[in-house]
Amino acid sequence: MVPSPPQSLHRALGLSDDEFEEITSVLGREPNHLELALFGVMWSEHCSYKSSRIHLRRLPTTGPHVLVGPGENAGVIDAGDGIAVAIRIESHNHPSAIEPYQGAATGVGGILRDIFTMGARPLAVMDPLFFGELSDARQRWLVEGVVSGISGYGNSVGVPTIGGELTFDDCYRANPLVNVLCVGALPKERLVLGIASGVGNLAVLLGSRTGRDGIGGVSVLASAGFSGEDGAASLDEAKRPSVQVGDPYEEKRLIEACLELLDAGLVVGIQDLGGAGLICGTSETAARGGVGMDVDVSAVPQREPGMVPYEIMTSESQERMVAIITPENLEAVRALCAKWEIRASVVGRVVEPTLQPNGDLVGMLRVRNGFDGEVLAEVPAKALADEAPLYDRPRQYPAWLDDLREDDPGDEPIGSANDDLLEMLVDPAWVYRQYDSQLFLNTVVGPGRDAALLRLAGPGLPNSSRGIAISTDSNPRWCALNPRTGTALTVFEGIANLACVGASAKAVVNCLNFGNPEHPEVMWQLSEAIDGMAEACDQFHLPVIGGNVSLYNESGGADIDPTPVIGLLGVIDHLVTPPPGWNWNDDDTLVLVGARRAAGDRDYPLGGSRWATRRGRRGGEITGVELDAFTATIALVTGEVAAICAGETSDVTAVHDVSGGGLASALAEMTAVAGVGASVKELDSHAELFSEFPGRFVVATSDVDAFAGRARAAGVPLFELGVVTGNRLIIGSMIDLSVAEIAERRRGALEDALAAAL
Amino acid sequence: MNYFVIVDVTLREGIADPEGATIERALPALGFSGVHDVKAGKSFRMNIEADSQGAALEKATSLAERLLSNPVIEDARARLGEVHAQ
Amino acid sequence: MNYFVIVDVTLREGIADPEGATIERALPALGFSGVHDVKAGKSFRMNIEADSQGAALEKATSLAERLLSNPVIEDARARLGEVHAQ
Amino acid sequence: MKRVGVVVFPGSNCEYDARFAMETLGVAAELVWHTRTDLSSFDGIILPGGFAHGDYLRPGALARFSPVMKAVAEFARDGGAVLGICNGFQVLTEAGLLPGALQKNVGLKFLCQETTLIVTSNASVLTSGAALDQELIIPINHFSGAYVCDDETYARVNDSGQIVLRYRENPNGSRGDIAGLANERGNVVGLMPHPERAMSTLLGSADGRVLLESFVASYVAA
Ligand SMILES: Nc1ncnc2c1ncn2[C@@H]1O[C@H](COP(=O)(O)OP(=O)(O)O)[C@@H](O)[C@H]1O
Ligand SMILES: [Mg+2]
Repeated sequence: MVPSPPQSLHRALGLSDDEFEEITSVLGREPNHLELALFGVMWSEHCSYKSSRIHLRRLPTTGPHVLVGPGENAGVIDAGDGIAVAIRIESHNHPSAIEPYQGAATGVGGILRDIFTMGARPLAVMDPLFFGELSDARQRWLVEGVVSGISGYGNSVGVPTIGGELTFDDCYRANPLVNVLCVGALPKERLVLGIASGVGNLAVLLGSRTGRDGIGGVSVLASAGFSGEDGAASLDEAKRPSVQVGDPYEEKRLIEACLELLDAGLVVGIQDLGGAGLICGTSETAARGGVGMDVDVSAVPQREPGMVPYEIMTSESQERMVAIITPENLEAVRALCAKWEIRASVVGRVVEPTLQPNGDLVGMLRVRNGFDGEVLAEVPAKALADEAPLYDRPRQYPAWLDDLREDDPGDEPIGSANDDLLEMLVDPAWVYRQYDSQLFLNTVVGPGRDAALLRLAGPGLPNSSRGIAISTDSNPRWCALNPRTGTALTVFEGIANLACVGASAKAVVNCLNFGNPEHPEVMWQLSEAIDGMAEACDQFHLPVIGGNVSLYNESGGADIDPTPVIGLLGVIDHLVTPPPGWNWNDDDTLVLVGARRAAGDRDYPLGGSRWATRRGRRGGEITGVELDAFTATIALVTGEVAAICAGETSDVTAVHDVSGGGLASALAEMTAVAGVGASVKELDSHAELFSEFPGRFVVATSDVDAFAGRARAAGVPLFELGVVTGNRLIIGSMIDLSVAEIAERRRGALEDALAAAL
Repeated sequence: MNYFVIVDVTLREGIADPEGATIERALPALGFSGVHDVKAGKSFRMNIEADSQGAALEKATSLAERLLSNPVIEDARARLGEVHAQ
Repeated sequence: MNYFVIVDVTLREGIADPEGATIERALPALGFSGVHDVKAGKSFRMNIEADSQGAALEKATSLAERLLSNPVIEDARARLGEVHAQ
Repeated sequence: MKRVGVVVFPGSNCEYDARFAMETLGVAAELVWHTRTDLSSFDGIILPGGFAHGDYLRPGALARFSPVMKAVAEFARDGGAVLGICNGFQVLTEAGLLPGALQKNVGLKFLCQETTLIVTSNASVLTSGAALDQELIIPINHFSGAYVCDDETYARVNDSGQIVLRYRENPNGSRGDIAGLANERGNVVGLMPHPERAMSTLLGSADGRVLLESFVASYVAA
């Protein structure tokens, strides 16, 4: 056994004194350097969720159609027709800030592995992105890099990117957020879990060789030096976490090889290697299976000479998986991997749990040098994987929040509504044109609309005429003012987005991007956001089947605004015709469907709106939605659109929900896309143009009487806005702009801002 | 004066080089044996107006570091080229 | 013997080089003036087992022409490198 | 045409889409692994889109050395119908089965968007069933789609009707707006746009059918 470390080493590894004590008591002795380092990564915030877990428990996670809830690599629902759909969202924020191309690229790679680990073929990616303002040259560099990283990896690996989010706000200047969501599908019976079982079975490492990539990347590896004769000794020199480089070609082959292995029934369990690398993959599979595992570090193919056990066990080299197989299948596994030119090395063995002095049977993870060689580390797999201490960190209502909430932007002087509207329009097409959004011939609605809509089809799937819809939403402006209501509203907005393509929400995934959890205000925000999400999901019987928490998004002591990103998965039962989209026609009547006024004190609140925020007014109150009206509205819109998708004729010709930028923006977006203007009557106020709250839809209909009749029958309020006509968008006396100008400004906004200089 | 400068950009040591590795894997099938450690890199050729060779190289180096490479994963070196570019 | 060889691949004359042009266009805004005719190219570094320098270069040249460049648009040249690669 | 082989290189990714498109037209399609050397059971060959061998080095550069490519060359020499879509087009130029080369888009960005193509020659297996000057809405999806060749080659392919499809609005800097190109006999065709993505209005356009139906009919106008 290697010698015990000096007491201060654990702090250098990001472990507190109490955690060190805990480790000592778990082991019944002091850990050696290597063991301590393994705990250091596995008990890091990123791997163990130690600050957030007690709060995440409050989320609803079950439902009759949930096949796999949180805790596995991805959540899975039964989508019908024998098809299961897997979904997962992850953040890759910090790596993207250092090397935007590779950071974003490896983010895509990682999320794909989470999906095909479940036996699902990855079918689509979404990429919610958050940057500082583009007037800053570094932000432009980050945007270019991140977008080309997602494009470079996603296109090449062969998974379409079908949507995302794009937010610019100064709070992300030093800390951009790069979240990636992936959806996959599988024949229900192919579902696999990352479990090791069967004593004598082998752990086979598949994919890339292991280098010094991202060592210490997940743990807060401080710069204090290591010393000693063991594995951690040479860490000093290598501690600069080296940037992970993605290899989409390796990943593509890995996807195909793994899906073939699963189809051939050659694996017992499989797990991707992500954060914390091999130690995470082996300890998690062993812990889930209640078995022990021996890992031979010398059997791991290495890309660089002189790597030490600590580095091998924690490297975050990309494009690797660990498969648990029976020894009889080894030759078949090797042959299949050879076909795909995938490296396959036996690096571990499933062993009996060990009888502890207290009579317990405990699965031990042993790191060895050669299968029968020296034991370099020996720790209970469960302790590493599941038993990190949980913290209920102090929470505090932010002292500054009351003042901020009182500063309602309703008194902000109004200028030219025309100019305000033009300045707000941004077409993210510059981003998504760089993404293959059509591969697999499933994309019925691609990026650029309210939600993406896919045929539920793919190689190897049973036939189905169903479709799935996905949207990602976030509203940090709202959440800064009221994280609870803001997060709930974000869920509602996602539901509204799905309704626009005729899909009913079935499950939620979330990525909680927050600041430093050691700031009590941040913990309060996080806890509130989780409660808001839980309430909204409960109201719609929506299970939360997966998520990711990214903390420490701060710089210079300043935390980002709370940024919960909500991913929604919906299903549509019969998809043979595309939904109406935004393409309204001349002479259609335009109606606003849903409650025209907000539920709270103010009819048209501006707090947290894009309009107010652009003027530096970040204060005010946000109000929730009136649930009954919202529910009825969603049901009406979903039903109307679903009928169209099922092939029925309809008078509804266009549907768009009112969200960022308010009613005026929704109308302008439809104008730009349709290339036809509209004449809308005088509204109540300037605020009605730009107020943001979910639950309202702009619908164009060729037979307003018929539509109004159906709305009335469904108990849904409806307000006639005007008609589609001519080549100008006119809203009462406040807006009068030509279609061409709207389209041009919207199209060029992003390109012009990025072109300021390279 | 006009100097012809070449900037070579290579991946830093320890950074994975999937392109180089893929090319290397393909070589035996093409009948090339005994070729190892293939690394892919980029190069940029340019004419630089400057008062001296030294000044031209300095400008190229600054350009290389600020624009042509990302120092987190790449090394960039500027050198004087022999032929004058078109 | 092991020889460290570098293959430089450049675009043939007359073939459009959008990458070089884009970089050149961006330079003034970054404060770089007097930089012209920027051309983007590729380079490949490798170790080649051979009996002599000449044989190593020959192998590299054949590799450069058959694989590393597309003669329709690119020129390739092999040269001996000074430092031994890892 | 009864049976089409869809070549799969490691890194290809449109093989299932190409197969699906063929099946939509009632033609059996089989995926052909890149190490296969016998293509005699097929009436037509498709090299699908994707990133063969990761597109490392240059798109198509490594793929052209895959064992199957010798068989593809023989198949073409014997007059068999060969279609390269996107990455497949790049492979065909690298392999010398079509003249010229495909370079990075002039904007240096990957482009996934709808384009309008004009049929400029129907002397090819891909365009024989289309009308001259017919406009087709078909998406492109590539980073390296700018066709380049020297003046002499351009004059030759232009004069001999080998340029079968041109973009109405050039998205990528392609020489002569070339979107699709055939060999002299018209039995080997490459195009950057994806006709297999334009097979149904549910997905936006069905204009790709004209092209793939021609391919399946495999009739070359003299
Ligand atoms: N980073 C991105 N990548 C891909 N698509 C994006 C990105 N950002 C925005 N989009 C797409 O642009 C459209 C508009 O986005 P957004 O304004 O967030 O919609 P909404 O307000 O309806 O939620 C959506 O279809 C979205 O998927
Ligand atoms: Mg929307």
